[in-house]
Amino acid sequence: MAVTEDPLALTTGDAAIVERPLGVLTRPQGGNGWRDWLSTVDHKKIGIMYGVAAMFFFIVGGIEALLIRVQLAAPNGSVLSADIYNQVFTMHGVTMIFLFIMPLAAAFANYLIPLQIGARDVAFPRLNALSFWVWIGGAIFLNSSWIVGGGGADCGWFCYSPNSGLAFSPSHGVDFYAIGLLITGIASLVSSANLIVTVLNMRAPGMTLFRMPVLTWMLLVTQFLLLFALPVITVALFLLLFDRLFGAQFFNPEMGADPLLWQHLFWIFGHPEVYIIILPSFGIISEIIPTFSRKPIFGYSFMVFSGIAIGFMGWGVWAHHMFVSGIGPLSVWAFSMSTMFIAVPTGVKILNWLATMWGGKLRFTTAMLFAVGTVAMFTIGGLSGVTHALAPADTQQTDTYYIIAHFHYVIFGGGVLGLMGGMYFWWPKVFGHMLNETWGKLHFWTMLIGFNLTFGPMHILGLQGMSRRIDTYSPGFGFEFWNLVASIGSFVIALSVIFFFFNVWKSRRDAPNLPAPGPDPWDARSLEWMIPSPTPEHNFDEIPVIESDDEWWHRKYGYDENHNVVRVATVEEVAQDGSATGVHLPAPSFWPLVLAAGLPLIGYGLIFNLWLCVLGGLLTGLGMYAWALEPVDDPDADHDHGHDDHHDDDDDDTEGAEAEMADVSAGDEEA
Amino acid sequence: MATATDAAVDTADHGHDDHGTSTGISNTKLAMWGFLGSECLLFGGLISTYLLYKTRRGPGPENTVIPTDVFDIPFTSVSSFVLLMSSLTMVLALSAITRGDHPATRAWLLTTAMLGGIFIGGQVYEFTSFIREGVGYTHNPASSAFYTLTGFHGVHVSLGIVMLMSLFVASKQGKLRQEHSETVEIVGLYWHFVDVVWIFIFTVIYLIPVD
Amino acid sequence: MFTTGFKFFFGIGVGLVTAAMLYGYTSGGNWTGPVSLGWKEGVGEHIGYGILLLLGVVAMAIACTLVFFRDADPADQADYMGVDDIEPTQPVTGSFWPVVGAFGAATMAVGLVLNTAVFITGLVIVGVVAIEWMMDAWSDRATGDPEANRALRNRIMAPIEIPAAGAAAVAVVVLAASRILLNASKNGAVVVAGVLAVVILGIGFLAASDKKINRNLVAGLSVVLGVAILGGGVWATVDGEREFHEHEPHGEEDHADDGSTEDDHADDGSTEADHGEDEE
Amino acid sequence: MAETTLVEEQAHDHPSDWAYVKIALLLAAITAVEVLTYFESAITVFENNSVTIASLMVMMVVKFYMVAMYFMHLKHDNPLFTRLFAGGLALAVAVYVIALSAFEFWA
Repeated sequence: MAVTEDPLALTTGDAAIVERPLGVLTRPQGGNGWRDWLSTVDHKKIGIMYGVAAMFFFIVGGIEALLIRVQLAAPNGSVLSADIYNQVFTMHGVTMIFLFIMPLAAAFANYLIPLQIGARDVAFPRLNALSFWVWIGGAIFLNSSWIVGGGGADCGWFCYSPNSGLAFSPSHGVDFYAIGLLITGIASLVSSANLIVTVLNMRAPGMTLFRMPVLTWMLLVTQFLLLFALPVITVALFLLLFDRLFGAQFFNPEMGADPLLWQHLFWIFGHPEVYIIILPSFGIISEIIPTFSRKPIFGYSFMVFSGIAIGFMGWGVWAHHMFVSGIGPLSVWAFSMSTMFIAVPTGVKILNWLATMWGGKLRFTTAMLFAVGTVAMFTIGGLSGVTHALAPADTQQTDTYYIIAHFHYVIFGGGVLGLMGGMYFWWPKVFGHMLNETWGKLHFWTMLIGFNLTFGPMHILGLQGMSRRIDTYSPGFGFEFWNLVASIGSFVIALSVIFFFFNVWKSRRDAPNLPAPGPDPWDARSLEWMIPSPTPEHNFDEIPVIESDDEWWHRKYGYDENHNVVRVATVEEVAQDGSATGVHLPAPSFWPLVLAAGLPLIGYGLIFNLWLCVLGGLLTGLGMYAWALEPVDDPDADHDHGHDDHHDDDDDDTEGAEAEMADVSAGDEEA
Repeated sequence: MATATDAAVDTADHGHDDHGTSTGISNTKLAMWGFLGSECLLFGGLISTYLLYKTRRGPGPENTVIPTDVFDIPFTSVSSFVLLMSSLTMVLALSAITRGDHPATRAWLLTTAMLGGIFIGGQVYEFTSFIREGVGYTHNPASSAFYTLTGFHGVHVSLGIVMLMSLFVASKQGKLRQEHSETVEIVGLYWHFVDVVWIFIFTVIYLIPVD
Repeated sequence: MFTTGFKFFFGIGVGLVTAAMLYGYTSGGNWTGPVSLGWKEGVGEHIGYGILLLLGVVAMAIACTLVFFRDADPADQADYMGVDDIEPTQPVTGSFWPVVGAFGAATMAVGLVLNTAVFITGLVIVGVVAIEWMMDAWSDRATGDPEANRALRNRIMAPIEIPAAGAAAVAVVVLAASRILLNASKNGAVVVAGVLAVVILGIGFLAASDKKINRNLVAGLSVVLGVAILGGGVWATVDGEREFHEHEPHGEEDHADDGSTEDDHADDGSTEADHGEDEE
Repeated sequence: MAETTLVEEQAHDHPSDWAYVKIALLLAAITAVEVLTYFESAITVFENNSVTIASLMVMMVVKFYMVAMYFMHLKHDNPLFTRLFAGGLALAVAVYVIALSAFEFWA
């Protein structure tokens, strides 16, 4: 939004005298400077910030993974002490799940949901900003335990009691784990409510639920899972925290408590969490595969309903993580059955992707390679998962590397590969230039090979009996060779990630010399491709009226009398040019950031000094009330324009806006 | 908990879409109901924890007293009655503001907040007397679970009171106009939810006899 | 460049941080502790050190904010307008803060003699007065426009004042009510809570009914109720809690006791001994 | 704003103040009966534990239902709200009942 000519929020005075009486405290006015990133409520900027932060934590978690693999490359490894090793693998898991995959999926959700349903923004733009800032506060808090907490959490990512108790984990690591996850949980909860309302309420005219792209559907299911699963982990984390901080007796068997309670609460959350991780990736490849097969998705409604079915059934299988914990034969039987059933909708999805590709004109772009890779790798992970549903087999596999192999095939093979594909697919939409395909393919193949080298051998190691979470092993058990292979593989993955970042840098550098990608570089099918790349701030010039699923495709293509697909319009004819005026956008605000800043302070206060809680609480309260008292729409933004619906977008004049802002501040300083 | 207030204070956000919503219902209300659905799982977890632990006594003489030993049912009944009546006054506040009757709105908001205050005062009394009677927070799983569950509920009520008082002040300053009745409704939904949770707790935790 | 406001706050900040260091050292720390923010341990008394340090940092942050953002800085404004100083827009009269501040100071003094709680109450009052007074003084001359000044002040202070006032009002009710209940007998508490609720409900119904005659009645009743709760609370605090009996350690299953049954089993208890027991 | 007018329209369907008072009186009456179960001697049927528990659960559900339907307006509001809330509630009951069953809580 442009900086308005009238800088003053308070209109009663003589403008010449009361030049910007509030500098930083005045409402931010938009543009592209640092203030605007801190105060933005634009779902696209927030999505980008989620993505950047997630990739940062991918590196952090990746370094932790490499440390693990270096330690285990050879018998009697001595790179890490047993204690540090415990911290590293715990933080690797926590970082990758809560600080990498979930926020990266959130990046896609934030950026794409409004575009795919034809909306200008999410339902609550300021709450959206709040989610991001709370999440990043929690993420920083969680990792700050390395510095101020005497080391990371050391209880494994699921932090079973009694390992999580003060007796076995006396450092502050577990406190940071609990509070950090509570804070990120608040972020995800707010975000899920926001996105659910967005999908239900903000759809363009004609965009019925069953015309929504599969990605939007999968993200919607994910948000429902988050909405209902997070309170469960919240309870568990509070109980753990009260045990540790205030001496409560929730998990202390000596006092008559039952440590299994933690396992139940954790996995009631934990299993839906698996689908929270995997469903966005399923959605992404459900967009990529039809596009590059030049066919509509096979069995759209089966796709959607199997996603919903996974969402429901995901609630009934949690105890398969606990077959060896002594939950009794009846429970084992019931959960074993339900676990086998959940393979059905997943299988439906895999068959549908294959059927979509069947007979299609396949184009193997990098995005498509990642999508196909996802299907293949996830199938392997899914099959090894079915072997866990068989309780007797699971009894043998529990706590071995076989489990590690399985869930990495699911989470990395199914989740991360899909998200990577999504990056290549939507990169031009977000940044206005393509990622280099050659480097992209190099990235894909090194990642795929590295991934299989790392995690394939772990199946064998697990069946040989190598137990997980051990910091080293003795020679002579037959573990040496495959561990070495896995460690080499992990560095191949690292190399592939370097290729990716190099590609990002190179593509950006080369972009000015290449033709612009235009609105629709892939000849794709959903609404986001009908608007310019990068997306203008107001998204759609005019909200499209939707008449069918794959609306954008049908605007480009029709059928001749022989029912052959024919092109009826060029992209230029039907795409929007992003030149709208008169679009009304929500005003930016600093208060979400202020509110979010209070939460980590409360966290530090709980651990170190309760006075900090007071300060954090005040900051949070101030943020909340200032937010509530601040009108959603900046009254002054409209000052000159007289009516509400004026245009304040400014892709072309952001530079002008920045210059203007610079002027204002320079003026302040010189005066 | 933060989210409850956010949802409530963010009510103004609903005015964004000039073309109305796809389902024809308010964004804020939808978000609030989603949040309340989510809260069911929060309180469900705490209640289940208590149910699991309600008769778990610790070893040693000082750890054996559990909350059910010292329940003061007559007092808790009065507390329940107070909270129930506050739900009535809350709904009357909403009814008043939809009519545009601001003095009545303020009267009901304040009454609701005061009844909430009496409820919390009663909870402070209950906790204090239980502790005096030997049920310490750290004594056994039953007491930890009891204080955590009812404490969470109490924190919810307290946040609700602060929201009610804020509405009261806003109304006093003339900022809570008739067209903002939805804000009152949202806070009301939260308040009734807290009441509904207490209806559950009162029956399942207090009244069902332990044997 | 460095405005008066900056110098003022930065000075306070430096003073407070120095005080924190000294305090951390003199209350039993070593030399490295206070300087490294307690990293290497060795800070004496943590809470005091923490508070002083926190306040110092906050003051410095305010100072920096002033320099970087020049929010409504009268000096800047004056420069901009080419005048020496911006006059306060209204005479600084009619402020209650000095009186309230004096009351707070007196409370502190009394508290020093009587007890800590009273002292802290005084400290809080003085703190509130300091903040409000400073904000008023600043906003009075922030710009040349009284209306704008008021809006400025409210924009910053309303988000703090509204919830604080609401929370304080409720805290008073909760505290007072719980003291009264703790002072009453077991059955008395039930009656007191019930009566209070019914009275509040009744006043609510009276106040909400549209008969104008009720106004004075309602106001009168509210005042009586307020005084009763507050006065009762103070009296109950001074008078103390009723005596509680520790429940005897659990020997065998026993449930649904309502207090009077306790004494019947008193003999199989063991910790009962160290508590005075007589209520009847 | 579309929602506001909608709320106003719906307001006409809402029960009157007097209806709310009647509902509250009924709720208070049910609460009174609930409390009576505690004083077992007051009503002889409540000497039987399973009868007591069954009737307590029924009364609780009735109270819960009435507050949700009338005070929270679910009866007069968009069914989507009911579905969302009931979804969370049903999920909570199902999941936690299963979890407690795994602890053999009901045995």
